[in-house]
Amino acid sequence: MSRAGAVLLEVEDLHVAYGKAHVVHGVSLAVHEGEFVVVLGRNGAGKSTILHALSGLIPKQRGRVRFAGVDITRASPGDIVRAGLVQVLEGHRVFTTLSVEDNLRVGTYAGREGASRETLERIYADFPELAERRHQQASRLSGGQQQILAVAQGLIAGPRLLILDEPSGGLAPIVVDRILDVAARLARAGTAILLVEQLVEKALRHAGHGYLLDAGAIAGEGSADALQDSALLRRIYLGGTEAA
Amino acid sequence: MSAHATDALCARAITKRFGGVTALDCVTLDLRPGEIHGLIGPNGSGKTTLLNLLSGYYRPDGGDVQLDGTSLARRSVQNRPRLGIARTFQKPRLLPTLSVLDNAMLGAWREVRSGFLAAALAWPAARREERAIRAHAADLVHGIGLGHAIGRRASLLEHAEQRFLEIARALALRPRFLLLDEPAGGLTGAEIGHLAAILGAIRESGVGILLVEHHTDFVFRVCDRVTALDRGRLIKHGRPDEVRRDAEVVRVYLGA
Amino acid sequence: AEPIRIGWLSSLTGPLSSAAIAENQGVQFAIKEINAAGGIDGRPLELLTRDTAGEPTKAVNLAQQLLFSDKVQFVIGPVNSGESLATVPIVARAGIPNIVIGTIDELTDPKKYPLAFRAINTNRQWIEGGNAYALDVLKRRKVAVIGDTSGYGTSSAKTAAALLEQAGVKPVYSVLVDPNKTDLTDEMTKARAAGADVVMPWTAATGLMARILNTRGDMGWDVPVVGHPAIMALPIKALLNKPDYWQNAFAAGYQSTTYVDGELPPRTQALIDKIKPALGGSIDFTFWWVALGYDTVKIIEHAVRQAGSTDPQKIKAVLESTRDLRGVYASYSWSPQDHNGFPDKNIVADIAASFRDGCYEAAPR
Amino acid sequence: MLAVIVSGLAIGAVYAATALAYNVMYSTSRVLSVTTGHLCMLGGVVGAWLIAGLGLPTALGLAGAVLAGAAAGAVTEIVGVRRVLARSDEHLWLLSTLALATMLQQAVGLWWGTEPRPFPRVIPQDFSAGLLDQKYWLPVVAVLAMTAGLEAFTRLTLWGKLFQATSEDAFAARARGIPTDRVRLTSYLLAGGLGGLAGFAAGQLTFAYFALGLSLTLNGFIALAVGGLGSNLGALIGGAGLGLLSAFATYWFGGEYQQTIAVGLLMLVLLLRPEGLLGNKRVRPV
Amino acid sequence: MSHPSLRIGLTLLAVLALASLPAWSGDLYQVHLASLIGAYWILVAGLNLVVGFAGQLSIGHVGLLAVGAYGFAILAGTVGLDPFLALPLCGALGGLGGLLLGLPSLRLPGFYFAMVTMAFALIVGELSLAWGGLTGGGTGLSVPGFPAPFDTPRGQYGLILALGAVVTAMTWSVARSMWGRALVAVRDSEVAAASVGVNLFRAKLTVFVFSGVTAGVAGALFAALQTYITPDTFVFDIGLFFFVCIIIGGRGSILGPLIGTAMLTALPEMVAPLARLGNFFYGLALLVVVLLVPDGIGRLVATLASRLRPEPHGSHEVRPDLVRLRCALGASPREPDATAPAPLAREALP
Ligand SMILES: Nc1ncnc2c1ncn2[C@@H]1O[C@H](COP(=O)(O)OP(=O)(O)OP(=O)(O)O)[C@@H](O)[C@H]1O
Ligand SMILES: Nc1ncnc2c1ncn2[C@@H]1O[C@H](COP(=O)(O)OP(=O)(O)OP(=O)(O)O)[C@@H](O)[C@H]1O
Ligand SMILES: [Mg+2]
Ligand SMILES: [Mg+2]
Repeated sequence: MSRAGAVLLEVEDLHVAYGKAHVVHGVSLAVHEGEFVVVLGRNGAGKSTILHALSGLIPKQRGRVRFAGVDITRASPGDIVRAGLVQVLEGHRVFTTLSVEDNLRVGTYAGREGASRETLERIYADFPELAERRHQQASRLSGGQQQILAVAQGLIAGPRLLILDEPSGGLAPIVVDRILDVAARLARAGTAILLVEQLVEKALRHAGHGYLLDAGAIAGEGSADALQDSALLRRIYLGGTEAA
Repeated sequence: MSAHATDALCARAITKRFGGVTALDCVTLDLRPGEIHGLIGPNGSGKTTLLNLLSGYYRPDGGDVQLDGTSLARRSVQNRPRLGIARTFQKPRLLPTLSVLDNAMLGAWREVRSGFLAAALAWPAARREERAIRAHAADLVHGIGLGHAIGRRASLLEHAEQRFLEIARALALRPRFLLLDEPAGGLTGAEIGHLAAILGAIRESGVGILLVEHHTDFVFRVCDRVTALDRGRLIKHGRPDEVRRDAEVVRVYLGA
Repeated sequence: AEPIRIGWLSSLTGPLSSAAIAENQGVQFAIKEINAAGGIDGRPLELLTRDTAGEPTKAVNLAQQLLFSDKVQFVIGPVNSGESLATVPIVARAGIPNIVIGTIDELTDPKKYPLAFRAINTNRQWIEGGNAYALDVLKRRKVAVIGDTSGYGTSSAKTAAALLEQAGVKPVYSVLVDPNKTDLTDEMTKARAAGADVVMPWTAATGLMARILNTRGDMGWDVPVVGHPAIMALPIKALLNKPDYWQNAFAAGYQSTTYVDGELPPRTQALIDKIKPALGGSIDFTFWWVALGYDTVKIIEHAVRQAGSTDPQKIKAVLESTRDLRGVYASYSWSPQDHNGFPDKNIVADIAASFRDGCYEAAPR
Repeated sequence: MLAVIVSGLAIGAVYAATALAYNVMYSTSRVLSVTTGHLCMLGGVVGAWLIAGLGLPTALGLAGAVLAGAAAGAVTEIVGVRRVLARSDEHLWLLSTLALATMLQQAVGLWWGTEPRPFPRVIPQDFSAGLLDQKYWLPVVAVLAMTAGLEAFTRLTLWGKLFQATSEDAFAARARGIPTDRVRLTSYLLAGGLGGLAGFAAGQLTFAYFALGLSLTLNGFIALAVGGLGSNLGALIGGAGLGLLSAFATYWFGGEYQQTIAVGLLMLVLLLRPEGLLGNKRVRPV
Repeated sequence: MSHPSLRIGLTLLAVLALASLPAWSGDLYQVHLASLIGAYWILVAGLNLVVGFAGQLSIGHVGLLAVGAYGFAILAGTVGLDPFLALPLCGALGGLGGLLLGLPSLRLPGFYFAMVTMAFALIVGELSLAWGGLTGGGTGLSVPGFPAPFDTPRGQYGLILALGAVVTAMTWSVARSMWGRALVAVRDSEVAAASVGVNLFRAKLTVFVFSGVTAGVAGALFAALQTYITPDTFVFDIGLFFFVCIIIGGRGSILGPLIGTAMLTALPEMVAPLARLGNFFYGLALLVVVLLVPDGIGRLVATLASRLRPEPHGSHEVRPDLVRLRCALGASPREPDATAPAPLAREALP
C-alpha cells in the first residue's frame, strides 16, 4: 500500500474489554504524518472504545501503541496529550460551567511544550462565533457551537495527531462541513487527522485513507476512493448483515 | 394520519426544547395496537426524546401525549407502565445482582395486588400471585430465548442477552404498547433475525410496537409504518417502501 | 483459701473518665494493702476490673458478665449515674451486694435494691451543701442556676431549683445549656440582667464550667460562683483565660479533703502519705476520688469480717447495722430504712482555687 | 442582644468554614465527605498540642494545624474516595468517609483525651475586650479570607478551572490531559488545610475537643445545604444564618432544642428550595 | 442455591441450636448477650430492607430504637399497661416515627438523607432530655420486665428468639417476593424501577415504616433487657453500629447482617483490646469491608460457594422459542410455526 509520510501512530493487536465484555478484538491500524484517516463502522462497533484506549482513558487488555516513535501503550492521558495525540470526544463534551475562554485555557493545560501552540487569537479568527461569545458560559452555546468549542479545545493543545470522534453528532450539515474543512486544512498543514464518522460520504470525501470496523475488528481498509464503492462498506454500514 | 385517536398511543403536535436546542418540533405520531411503527432519523434527531415523552420521562413544551383519546399529561413515569406502556432503554438497565428470571419478574410489578404486609406474612394469596408471575415470566424468558441463562445473575449476561432480557421484562408487564429504543444495537445478524421473529410474535398478540432503530434494513423489513425525523421535525411518514424511496430521507439519513 | 471476688465497674476510658481513674487508684491500693496483710480472714481479694467506657449498654453487659460469668461476690460501681441506673437493678436481681458510688438519688432503695449500699454522697447532699453556703454564709437570695443538657445536668439543675424553692428562694434565672456550647455570653448577660447575686452551676462538664468562669471574668462581673465540685477540678485551671478568674468561686467539697488551718484530717493525711509514692510523688487530681475508691474496698472488708462470710444476707445485716464506720472519705452509717451511708455533715464548702495535693481550703465562713 | 449576634456570627463562621471545606472537596469529586468537620477538629487539637503542649511559637502551631488538616484531607482522598470513585458506586464514598471519620475521631479521643482542652491565645490581647475579643472575630476574619481566597482561586487561576472541569466531566478532563487524580488530591489537601485553619482560628471559641468533628460535619452540612451546594457565598450565608438561628433559639428557648431547630431550618429550606438559597439548580446534588 | 431439603435441614438445625442455647451455654451472661444480639437483630433485620435492599443509607435508626424503648418504659411502666400490650404499641410508635422521619427525608438524595437521619437521632436524644415529665429527663426511666415465664434471662431469651424468628421470616418473605425485587430495583436502578411502574417514594416509605415498626419492637425488648434507660443509653454510635452490621453482613443478603450483628456485638465482649478501641474498631471494620469486600461477607460466602461448585459455563446463544412466547403473550394461536423465519411486513396497511 502506498501511503505518504512516516508512520506517526501505530496500533498493533489492540484488545479492549469492559469487565468481562470483550469489545475490541485485535485491531491494528496506522496513521502517517499529515494524513487524514477515517474509521467507519456502525453503532457499537467499538470505534470510540479504540479511541479511548489510544488516549489512555481506558486500560488496554493487550496490544501495543507507538506514537511518534515512542511507546505510549502505558502512558498517562496527560503524557499522551503532551506528546501531541489529542482527542475530541464524541457528544460535544465541553465544560458547560466554564466560559468559552476558560474552556480554551483548560485545553492548554497539557498543551505541547515547545510546539507551535495555536494561539487564542488564531482560534478566534478561525471560529468567529467563539470570539463573539468568549465570556459566555459554555452551557449557553448551542450543540453545534459546543462541538466547535470542543474541536477548538483540541486544536489549542497543539496536536500532531487530532482524533475527532463523530464530530457531526447532532450538528447541522453546514457545521459538519466546516468542521471537516478545518480538519482537512489542518491535515494539509501537517497535522494528522483520525476521524470517526457516521456520515460516510462526507467523511470519505475529505479522507485519504479509511478503515472499516465491524464488531470490534478491522473488516477492511483501503484508500477513501476504493472504500467509497465497496460492497463491504454498504453491508457493514447499513446493517445488512443479517441472513435473509 | 388517522384522525380518530381512540385505541392508540398518540403524540400530538409535540414540541420539546432543551435550553436552546429544539429536540422535537411539532411532531405528531400515532401508535396503533398490533402494528410495528418504525422511527428513524440521524443522530440527535429526537427519536429517544420522543420515546421519553411517550413514556413520561419528559414533559412536552407544547402538544400532548394521549392514550385512547385521553391526555397523559398528569400521568407520571411510574404511572404509565400501569396503563400498559412498556419500554426498553438504549443502554440496558438491568438489576445486576438479580437473576434473569427475577429481572423478568420485576416487569410484572403492576400486577401485584398484595400489599407489603401480605408479602411479609407470606399470605396464601400473595404466594399464589407470586407463583403465577413466576410462571409467566419463566415462559417469557424461555420464549424469548434466554432459557439457558434463567438462573444466571444479570451482570454475567452478554450484551445481546441483556437486550433480550430487557424485552422480556417489558413483556412481563403485559403491555398494550411497547417502546423499543435501538433493540438491535450491537446485535449480530443472526440475533437481529431472532429479534425480528420475536417482534412479529408480539405484534400478533395485538401489542403496538414503536421501534427506534438505526438498522435500516431491519426497520424496513419488520415495520408496518415508518416515521422519519430530522433535527426534531417529521420529514416523512408512510409505508416502509415509500419512506425508503423518499428523497429527503435519502438525503439526510440513508444517503445515496 | 478461696479468694473473694470483687467486680469493679469502672469507666477508665471515654468521657468523664478522670474520676474513675482516680477511684481506681484507691481501689487498687486498698486491695494491695489488704492482700499484703493476708487478706480477709485468710481469703485473698481478687479484683476484676471492667471498663465500661461510660456507656450504659456496655455497663449492663459487663455487669452481667461479672455476675454470671465471673460469679463475683461484690460489685463496686459503676462510676457514672447513667450507667449505675442501668446496672443497680441487675445486680440487685442477681442478689449480689453492690457498693454504689453514683450520686443520683434513685440509686438506693432498701425495698427495690436491698443489697445496694451507697458510699458516696447523694447529689442532693452536694446541692444542699452548695445552697447552704450561698444562702446562709454568703447571704445571697438572687440565684441564677445553670445546668447542662446532659442527663446529669438537667436533673441536678431541677433538684437545685426545687431545693432552693423549699428554702424560700426562687431562682431569678435558670437555664440549661449544651455542654459543648462555645459561648455563654448571652446566658451570663441575662443572669446579670435578672439581678443575680450568685451564680450556681450544676454541671460536671469541665469545659462548660470553665466557660462560665471565663465569661464572668471577661464581663468583669464580680459575682460569686457556687456549685458542683467540677468548679475546682484541676483541668479547669488550664482552661481559664486568666488565673484570677478562679477567685470568688466555691464548690461543695468534703470535710475529709479540706484543709482547716492548713491541716487535713489525720486519716486523709495518712492515706496521702502512704499512697503518694505509688502515684509518683505528686497528686494532680482530686484526691477524694482516691479516698472513696479506697473506702469502697474497706467497706467490703468490714462487712466480710463482721459477717464472717460473704453470704449476701449476712452482709446486708452487717451493713444495715453499721454506725459511724470510720473511713478516709467519710464515716458511714446505714440502716434498714436508709442505704445512703454518707452523712450530711461531711459536706463542706471549699475555695475553688486552692488545689493542693488533691485537697482544698475550706471556704470562708 | 448584641452579644447573641456576635457569638452567633462567630460560631456561624465555623459552620461556614466547614461548608467551604465541603465545597472544595465537592468541587472536584462530587463527594460530600463525612470527615469534613473532623478536619476542623484536627486543626484545633493539633494547634493546641503544638503551642500549649510542645511550647512551639504560634506561627508554627498554625502551620502544624494547617498541615494536619491537609494530611487528613489527603488521607480522605487516597483511602476513602479515589478507589471508590474508580469503582463508580455512588453510595460507597459515604461509607468509606464515614468509616474514616469514625476512626479519626476515636483515635484523637484516645490520644488527646475526651475532655475539652484549652486553646492558647493567638494574638496578645487582654481578656477584657468583651465582644471585641479575638475568639469572636478570628473565625469570622478567617472565613471571610477563605471565601475571598477561594473565589479568587476558582475565578482567576487555571487550577480553579481545572477543579471545575474535573468535577463536571472527569472523563473529558482526562481526555484534555488533565491529571484528574492529582487535581482531586489537591482539592482535598486544600480543603483539609482550610479546615485546619478554621479549626485553629476557632480554637479559643470551641476549645480543642475531639467530639467537635461530628457536630461540625452535621452543622457545616446544614449551612452548606441551606446556602446551596457548590456556592461559596451560599456557604457563608448559610453558616451565618445557622449560627444566628442557633444563638437566638438558645436565647429564647434555652439550649434544649438546638439541634431540632437547626434541622427544622434545613428541612424548611429543602422543602422550599431543594437546591439551597444560592445553589445552582442544574447541579444535581449527589 | 443448594438442594431445598438440605437448606430446610440446615435451617432446622440452626433454629434448634439457637433455641437450646440456654441449655448448653453454662452462664447467664452468654444468654444475656445472645438476647441482646437478638434484640439488635430485630431492628437490623428491618433496617436491612431499608439499607441493604432499598439502598437508603439510614445511620440514625438508634432514634427509632429510643422511641420504642421509651414507649415501652412509659406504657408498661408509667402507664402500667400489660407488657404484651405495650410491645405491639411500641411497634406502632416506631412505625409512626419512621413515617414522620421518612415523609420529608426519603425524597432527598443519599448524603442528604443520611445526614437527616443522623440529625433525627440527635433530635430524639434532645427531646428525651427536654420532655422530662414524660421520659424522666436525664434521670431516665426504669423499665418493667415481662411477666413470668419471660422474667428470667432464659425466659427473655426465649421471647426474643421467637420474635426474632418471626421478623427474620418476614424479611425473608419480603426479600423473596415481588416487593424484594422492587426494592432492589429502587437501589440499583431507579430508572428501571420506574419503567415497570414502581412508585419509588411509596416503596421506600413502606419499607422505612416497616423498619420503624421492627425498631420500635426492638427498642421495647432492648429496654426490658437494660432494665433502665437514660438518654445516654442511645448514643449515636449505636446507630452507626447497626449500619455497620448491615454493610459487613452484605447488602442484599438476609442472613449476612445477622452474622454481622452477632460478630460485632460479641467480638468486643470477647476480645478486651477491641473494646478499648470502641468505635475505632467499627470504623476500621467498615473501611476494610468497603474497600476490600464491598459486597459484604454474605456475598463473599455465596461467591466462595459458587466457586466451589462452578456453574457449567453455559452458552450465550439466544434461541427464541416462539411457540412458548406466543403462548405466554396469549396471542390468538395462528399457525404455530416455530421453524418459520421472521415474519415480514404485512403487505397491506390498514
Ligand atoms: N463503559 C462501558 N461498559 C460496558 N460496555 C460498554 C461501555 N462503553 C461501551 N460499551 C459497549 O462496547 C461496545 C462498543 O462501544 P463503542 O462506544 O466503542 O462503539 P462505537 O463504535 O463508538 O459506537 P457509536 O457509533 O454508538 O459511538 C458497545 O457494544 C457498547 O455497548
Ligand atoms: N436531557 C437533555 N438535556 C439537553 N439536551 C438534550 C437532552 N436530551 C436530549 N437532548 C438533545 O436533544 C436532541 C435529540 O436527542 P435524542 O436523544 O432524542 O436523539 P436521538 O434521535 O435519539 O439520537 P440517537 O440516534 O443518537 O440516539 C439532541 O440534540 C440532544 O443533545
Ligand atoms: Mg462512539
Ligand atoms: Mg437515541
